[in-house]
Amino acid sequence: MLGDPLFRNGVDWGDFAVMGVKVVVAFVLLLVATMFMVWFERKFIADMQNRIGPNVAGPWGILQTFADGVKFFFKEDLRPANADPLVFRLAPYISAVTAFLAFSIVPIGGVFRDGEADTGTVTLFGKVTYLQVADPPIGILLLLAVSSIAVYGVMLAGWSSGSKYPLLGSVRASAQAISYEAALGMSVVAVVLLAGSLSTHDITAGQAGGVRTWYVLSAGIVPFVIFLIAATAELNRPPFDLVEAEQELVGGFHTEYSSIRFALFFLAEFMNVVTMSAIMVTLFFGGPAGPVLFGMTWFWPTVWFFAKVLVFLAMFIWFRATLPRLRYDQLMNLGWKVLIPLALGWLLVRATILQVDEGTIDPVIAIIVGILAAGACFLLFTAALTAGDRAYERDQALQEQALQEQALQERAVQDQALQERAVQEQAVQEREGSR
Amino acid sequence: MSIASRQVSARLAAGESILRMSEAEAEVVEGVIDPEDETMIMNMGPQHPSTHGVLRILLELNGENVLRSKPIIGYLHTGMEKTAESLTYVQGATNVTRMDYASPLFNELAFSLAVEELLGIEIPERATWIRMMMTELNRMASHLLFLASNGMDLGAVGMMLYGWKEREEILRFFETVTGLRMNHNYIRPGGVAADLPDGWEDGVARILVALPKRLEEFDTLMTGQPIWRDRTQGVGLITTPEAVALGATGPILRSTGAAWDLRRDQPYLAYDQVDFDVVVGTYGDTFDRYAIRLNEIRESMRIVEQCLEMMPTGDYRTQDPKVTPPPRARIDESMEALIHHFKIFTEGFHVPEGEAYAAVESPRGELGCYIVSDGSPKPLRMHIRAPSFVNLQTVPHMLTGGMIADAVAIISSVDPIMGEVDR
Amino acid sequence: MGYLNGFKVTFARLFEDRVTTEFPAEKRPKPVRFHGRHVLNRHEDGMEKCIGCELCAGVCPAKCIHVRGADNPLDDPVSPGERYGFVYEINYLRCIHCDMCVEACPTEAITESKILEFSFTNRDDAIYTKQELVVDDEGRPRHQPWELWMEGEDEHLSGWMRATAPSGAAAFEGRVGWSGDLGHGVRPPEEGQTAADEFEGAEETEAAT
Amino acid sequence: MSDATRVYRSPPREGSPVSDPTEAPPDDGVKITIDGREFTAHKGELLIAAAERAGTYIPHFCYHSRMSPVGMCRMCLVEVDSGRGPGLQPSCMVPVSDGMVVDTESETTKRAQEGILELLLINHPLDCPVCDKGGECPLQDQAVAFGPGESRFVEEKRHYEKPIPISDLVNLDRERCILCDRCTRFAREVAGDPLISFTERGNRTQVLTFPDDPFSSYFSGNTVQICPVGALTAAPYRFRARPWDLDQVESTCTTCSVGCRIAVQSSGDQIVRRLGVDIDPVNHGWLCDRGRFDYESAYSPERITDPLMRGRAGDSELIEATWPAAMAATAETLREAIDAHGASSVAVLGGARLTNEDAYTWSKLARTVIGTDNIDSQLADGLAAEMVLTLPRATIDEACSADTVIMFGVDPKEELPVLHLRLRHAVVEDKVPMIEFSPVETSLSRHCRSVRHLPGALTESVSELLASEGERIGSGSVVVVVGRGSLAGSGEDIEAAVAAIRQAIPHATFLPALRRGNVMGALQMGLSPGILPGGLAFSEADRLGEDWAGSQPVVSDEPGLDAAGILAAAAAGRVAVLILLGADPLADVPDRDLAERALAGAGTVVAVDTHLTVSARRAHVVLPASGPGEKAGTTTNLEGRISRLGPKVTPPGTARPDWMIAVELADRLGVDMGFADSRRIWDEISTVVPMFSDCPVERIESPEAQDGILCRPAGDGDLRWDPPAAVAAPPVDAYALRLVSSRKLYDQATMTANSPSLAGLAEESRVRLNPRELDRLGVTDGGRLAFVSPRTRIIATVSGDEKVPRGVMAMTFNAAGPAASELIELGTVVTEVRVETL
Repeated sequence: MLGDPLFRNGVDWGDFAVMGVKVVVAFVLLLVATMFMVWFERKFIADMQNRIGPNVAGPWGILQTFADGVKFFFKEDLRPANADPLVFRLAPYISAVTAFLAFSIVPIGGVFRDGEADTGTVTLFGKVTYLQVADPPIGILLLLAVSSIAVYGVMLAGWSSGSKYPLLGSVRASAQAISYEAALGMSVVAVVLLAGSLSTHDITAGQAGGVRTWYVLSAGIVPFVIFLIAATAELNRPPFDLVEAEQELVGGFHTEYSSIRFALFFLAEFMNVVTMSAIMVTLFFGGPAGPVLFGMTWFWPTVWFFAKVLVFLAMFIWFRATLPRLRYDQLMNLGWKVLIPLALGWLLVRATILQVDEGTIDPVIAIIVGILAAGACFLLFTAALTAGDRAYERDQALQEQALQEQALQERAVQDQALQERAVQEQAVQEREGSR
Repeated sequence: MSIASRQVSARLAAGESILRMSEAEAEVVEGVIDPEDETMIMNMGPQHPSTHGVLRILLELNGENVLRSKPIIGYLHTGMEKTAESLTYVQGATNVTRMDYASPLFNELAFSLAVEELLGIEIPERATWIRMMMTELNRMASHLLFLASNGMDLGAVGMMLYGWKEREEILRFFETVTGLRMNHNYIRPGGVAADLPDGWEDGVARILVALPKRLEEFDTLMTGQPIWRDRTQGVGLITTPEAVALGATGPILRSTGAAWDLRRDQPYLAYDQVDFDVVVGTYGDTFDRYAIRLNEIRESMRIVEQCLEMMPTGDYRTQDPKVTPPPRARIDESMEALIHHFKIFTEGFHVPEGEAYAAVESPRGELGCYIVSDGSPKPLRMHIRAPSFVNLQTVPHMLTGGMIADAVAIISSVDPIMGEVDR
Repeated sequence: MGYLNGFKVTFARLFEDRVTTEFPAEKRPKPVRFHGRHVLNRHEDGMEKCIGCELCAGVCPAKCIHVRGADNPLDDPVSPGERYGFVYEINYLRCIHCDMCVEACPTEAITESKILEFSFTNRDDAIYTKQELVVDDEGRPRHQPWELWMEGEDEHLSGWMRATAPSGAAAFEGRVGWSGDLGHGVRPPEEGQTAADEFEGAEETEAAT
Repeated sequence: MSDATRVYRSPPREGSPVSDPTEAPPDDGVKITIDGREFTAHKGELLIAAAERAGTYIPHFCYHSRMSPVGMCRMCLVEVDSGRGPGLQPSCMVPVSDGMVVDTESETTKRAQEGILELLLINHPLDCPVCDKGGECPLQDQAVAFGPGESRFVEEKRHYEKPIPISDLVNLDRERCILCDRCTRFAREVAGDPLISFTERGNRTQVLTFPDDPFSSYFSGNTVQICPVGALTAAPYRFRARPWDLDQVESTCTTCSVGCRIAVQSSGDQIVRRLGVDIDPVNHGWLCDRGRFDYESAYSPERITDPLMRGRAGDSELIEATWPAAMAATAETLREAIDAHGASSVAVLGGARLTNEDAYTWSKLARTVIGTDNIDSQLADGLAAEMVLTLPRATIDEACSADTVIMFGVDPKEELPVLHLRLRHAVVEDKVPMIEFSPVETSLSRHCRSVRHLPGALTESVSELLASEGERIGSGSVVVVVGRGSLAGSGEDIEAAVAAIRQAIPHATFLPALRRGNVMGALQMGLSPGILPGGLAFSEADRLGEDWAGSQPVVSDEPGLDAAGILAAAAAGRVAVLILLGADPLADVPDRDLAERALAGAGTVVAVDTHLTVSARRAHVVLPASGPGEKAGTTTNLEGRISRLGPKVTPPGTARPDWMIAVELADRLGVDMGFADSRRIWDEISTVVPMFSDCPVERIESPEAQDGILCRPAGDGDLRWDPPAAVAAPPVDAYALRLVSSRKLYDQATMTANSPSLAGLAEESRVRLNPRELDRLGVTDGGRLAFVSPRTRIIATVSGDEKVPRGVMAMTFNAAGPAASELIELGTVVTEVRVETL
């Protein structure tokens, strides 16, 4: 609750040095993790598809990402004639920089002990510090803010390309970001509620009491599920990869990008996957928590942390291997009509339970009020859902009516025409008869 | 507002789309659509991952919604029908097989049946059964390819590779029989090019044993997948009268509930001697078309099983020396054999004057071959009624009112092979 | 839970064998009938089997074969008989590997090898001349620098047609049509066309012919 | 319609022109029933021919409509019911009779056909893959169409040595022969060279030549074309191509002026074969070997592919140059010459190799752009242009059906071989009376009334005949075949004889037997001094329109120099630029000495030619022209029949058509002739020249033109031919021999000498004398003698020949070795040669 102990006793050059090391290590670690992720995704999905995957660059193809990166460097950097030059160049950097920023608040190690005041520290060069680059008191808000900014990268890229497919991609991106940001934030609030802090360090510390205290369980499974879905959408990972949808938008926002600029998007995307996995581990799975097996006490938490991250990385890949892509409207429906109400509702429920636990509210009243509130919500919700449909039905009815009138009119016209013809024919016959 | 425009607007407003939209009507539609709504014209293809080659569709979009569309073809035009006029009937199969490259044997079959009708020759029983078995296997391969590409188009990358993998098993069997994975030149006028190789029963049996389990998996992965159903059910609707009016055949027509299958309704080969069901849908949507193809694989397997049991012995090519080259062993002994060998391979055999149309039920619908002969060894004119080409006409109708993602699903469900569309 | 069943399918695949082969390092075995790059065979005594009759060029639907015959020099004949293939070229940019040439060849001069792994960097390489097509003294195809040959791939050069092809007469089943000359050896005839009990009769028919 | 999209007829396999089935049934027709359909046939027509006209094909091998039926192959057996019940009869031997019922599709007929084919194939070797006929072989075709499909024959086949060359051009493979008698019949009946026939009997019957007597006929190639199997194959075509890679166009042979219709076939953009196309008015499907095989010359190393130029510094070598450089140099030289010495210092020699369009363009270039009239397409070795253009002309058909044919000055077998075939057929088969005047015996002498005369005494001899029999002959139609046989005397003798005949028999028509390919076309296009296109005189220039009327030399009435005049002027140094238009004066002008001096004396010599001839080697600028089969256009045969040439292959190197060279020259001289292709040129010809006004491009391109369109000068123009008064030959000098020098089919002519297959057939130069003359001189066959004329003295080999009368020496013109032209002086009536023993 006191922030990074590094800065507690004033700031000296040693602190700067430690900070510097942490930044560099975090940067390198993220970069390596990203490269690993790219390789891992290809290798893992290949396994799921009875294939081999990359196997030429380095042992088991592990240097594949590196090779790709080198290739990207030497490709021609193309810019469409219609593109907005400044924004077109800026967009990839927005994506990449924000991807780096989010990772800085993730504690990737440190032995957290339940109840200890200043837990989760390690000693580096004689300095006691957290194994995270920064631990701002508003950590979670920072995360949400940064991930919102990340959308700008995608959106601006699509808009500035001056091309139709990217434009559609960027429209999808903004809509998707707005829809899922809310659910994402809402699901985190449940965790914040329990931790009582926005600091990631504190949240991690709050889960130090064994698996039972992990928020995935203590907050109920629901916030985690919502967070997982929303995060997938936020990351534009399948089945929510509408923004780039190869089969529909030919790559979406990055259709027109090539060379290193494309590589930046590519990097940012995978970096975000790693970051988001790390945050999920932090928020719901106790961060670096895990048993220390032998020796090197500070080492094991980091191992556990990355092991947990790996599980999530695998999960994202598994999603991709299994699920078809949602349609735009279905994505919206899922976000607005399911995830947000659910997150809201669950927040109320969890908050109530918390209050009951703390004894502030009588459980009976809570249950009664809860049921009433839930009922009201349900009615409102149903009404909201069907309102649109009813409007549709009314339209349908009106159109059918119009169509019927139309048909009647037509028939009248036809009848008239037939009659006229009959009269004419009769006249003709008469004339022939008279001849 | 003229009557025409009111008709059009009423039909549009009713969510009904228009089967064919003439330019005049299109103008009317433009009148109907609010000019304040900024619509966007977008070219989907000819270079697009989901247009199955080089189909180009002009989409008029309102946001993501498709207002109207117009398929444009011709990007893969290779003049194969014209080429056919300069190839002998002996060489002909090498040409037609390339049209619908996903189901080459059907092209060869339709061509051969038409030529045989002109020649008035009977095909040995074994040849007929070999043809039936091979084309049914080909139908399975083609449908597996559809499952793969359909999965891919809807974002299920896993499905793509699973489909391809199973198809590959069948293609490998083809390779042992014909020497080539695709474009086999195997079914020829007069029979088939070669007998089934030693051990063919095992090869077929292996496919028949392995595939059902896989189909179960696909069912789990796709059919039972709610996202999948959401994406396909109610998308790209078409009714029986519309499908008939547009000339659609095959899975598109059957998805509307019309049980029309040439194998059953105009039996060719020995389809009247095997047991199989015609799979039909109910709603005429993308899901039905998917499900029909999935289940047709099962029906094809039934037919192949019966072929395996009932495969007769005997010649695999007609023994008419004027059509079939002599046995290789004879050309060193018999003058007649040598002359016929020489003439059949250089000049080809002469086909009596006349015209013939032969149709088969290809995986995409009615594949017909129409040949006019002037008595020479080359067709005077050959026309292929390509199901992909005709089925493509249903696309604008099905697209209207959907979204871009639906467009991809619908095009995929039509399963057009552009090589066949453009010929 | 329809959402989750699919995950089981993909997960189960993790434990299945991989079907991909590591292509340049290993090739999957080619079937007997495979249509590969052509070879021009020679007789046991080293003479070329090709007599330059141009039947292959005549039947080729892709018009990729160019043959010119010439009078066989009496003192140093290239092939038995009056005529020999003076020029023999196949343009592999056009070849569709339909094997009609193999079927048409009256002397079994042209057959196909089992290799299809060759790629060129210029059009000249794509046109194989007689020099490149004709088998070497041991009856094996000559290897070009741009071809990827593997152990044993240059052994079975016989055409894909079964022994009695292309007539398909059951009476000729089991009769070896391909001679046992250098290059590919006698191929055992395949079976299956006639039932076992009919086979005896088939042999009688053959004897009668 | 472009040249490439023309509709071509395939060469006739059976040699029978398909007559029009819609032709009205003859009045004396015979009604027969073929396969249930009524048909009216000509009386006496063979059943097989009648059936073909009725549209029912009866398979056959031996039957050929241009030869007598023999019934050898039995393939044409059909079931015929002539009232005595149906029975199998060979349809090629049975004339139609009234009420005949024929069934060509009955079971019996089919069984007969199958049986015959199986029989024919018993001894046929398994040669198809190596046989040249494979793919276009009637035996194969019939076997596939009518045969049983399998053979029961398992015994050993007949074996012969194969192939044996029976002549330099033809190989015989007796194993393949089906004994149809076509080749032997052709040699006997049509060619009159019965050098090939059946020998032995029964199973050993075979076609063979006589020992030590090769099948050296001028027409041997035809046997290859009509052979229904691959027994006779052409050596030049051996293994060259296959029917399926042949591409063909129909064209006209320009080797001589008969204008045989041919099919030019190419493979891989090289001409590999020529076949005769059967057209009724001209060649009946036959070709001479020279016309058939001299396409080879297009690929000789002597062929010029790029322009050649001599360096400015005197006698330097001819080196390759670019077109622009060569054309610029030529145009510059021309301009300089015109400026310095006037337009008449330019002379154009030759043009008989050209197409009509080429000739017209060059004629127009010379007359209207350069402004000279010194232009002659004949090299002093032909007939007077005025005579040729004003005489009433006969066709070949008319000649072959005339009541009397008078022929002099030419041995058609040597010079116009297919005309020989036609005339021979007329004389031998149709018994047309023919009177021939010749100093030596010719190939037709045996079959007709042949009158010997001394060289220079033709007019006397003709007048004698006319005096005694003129009235009788004149009572019927008379066709006179006139040529320039001997180059040793001037043509005036012939002119005088023609004039005598015209006087005696005014209705006689004439067939000018000029030799060179398109000499008639060249003359009609005005490549002759004083004659404008269409045989118009200068006074009629305004009939040709503005382009012509306003031009300089046309206004002057003075005709320019003819070939002899040009050469003389050049020798005298009065010709600044001499353009050789496919002419080789050193080889072809009878007076070699004059030609030598002319080439040396001319300022600049420009040769436009296909091959580097002896004269072209002496030129300063050599421009490559495209040859036969390489260019489009039209040609005119000796009758005046205009037919189209089919371009088949691209010319080698940068060679281009002659008209294109003329157009570019004109362009560089400042005149745009406005011609972009040969079609455009003919368009102008047919608009401008009155003679061709009814022959527009559309007609030339119509199927009608396949038989050629007859276009003859009306003869009502101002052009006049003034025949010389009877030429008095000098009295016979008992010590001298009178020289007769005529051409042989194979000589040192450019195309022949450059065709490898034909070059070897040309004989060495040799003097033929009567054997008694040899005895008198004390030499034997093959001995050598010296011959002295006023010009020079040469030593030549001699041989005895009964065909040469005493007092006459015959010497082949333009043969390898001592040249006859060295002895001849242009302009003398007879060349008298004294003999010296060595």
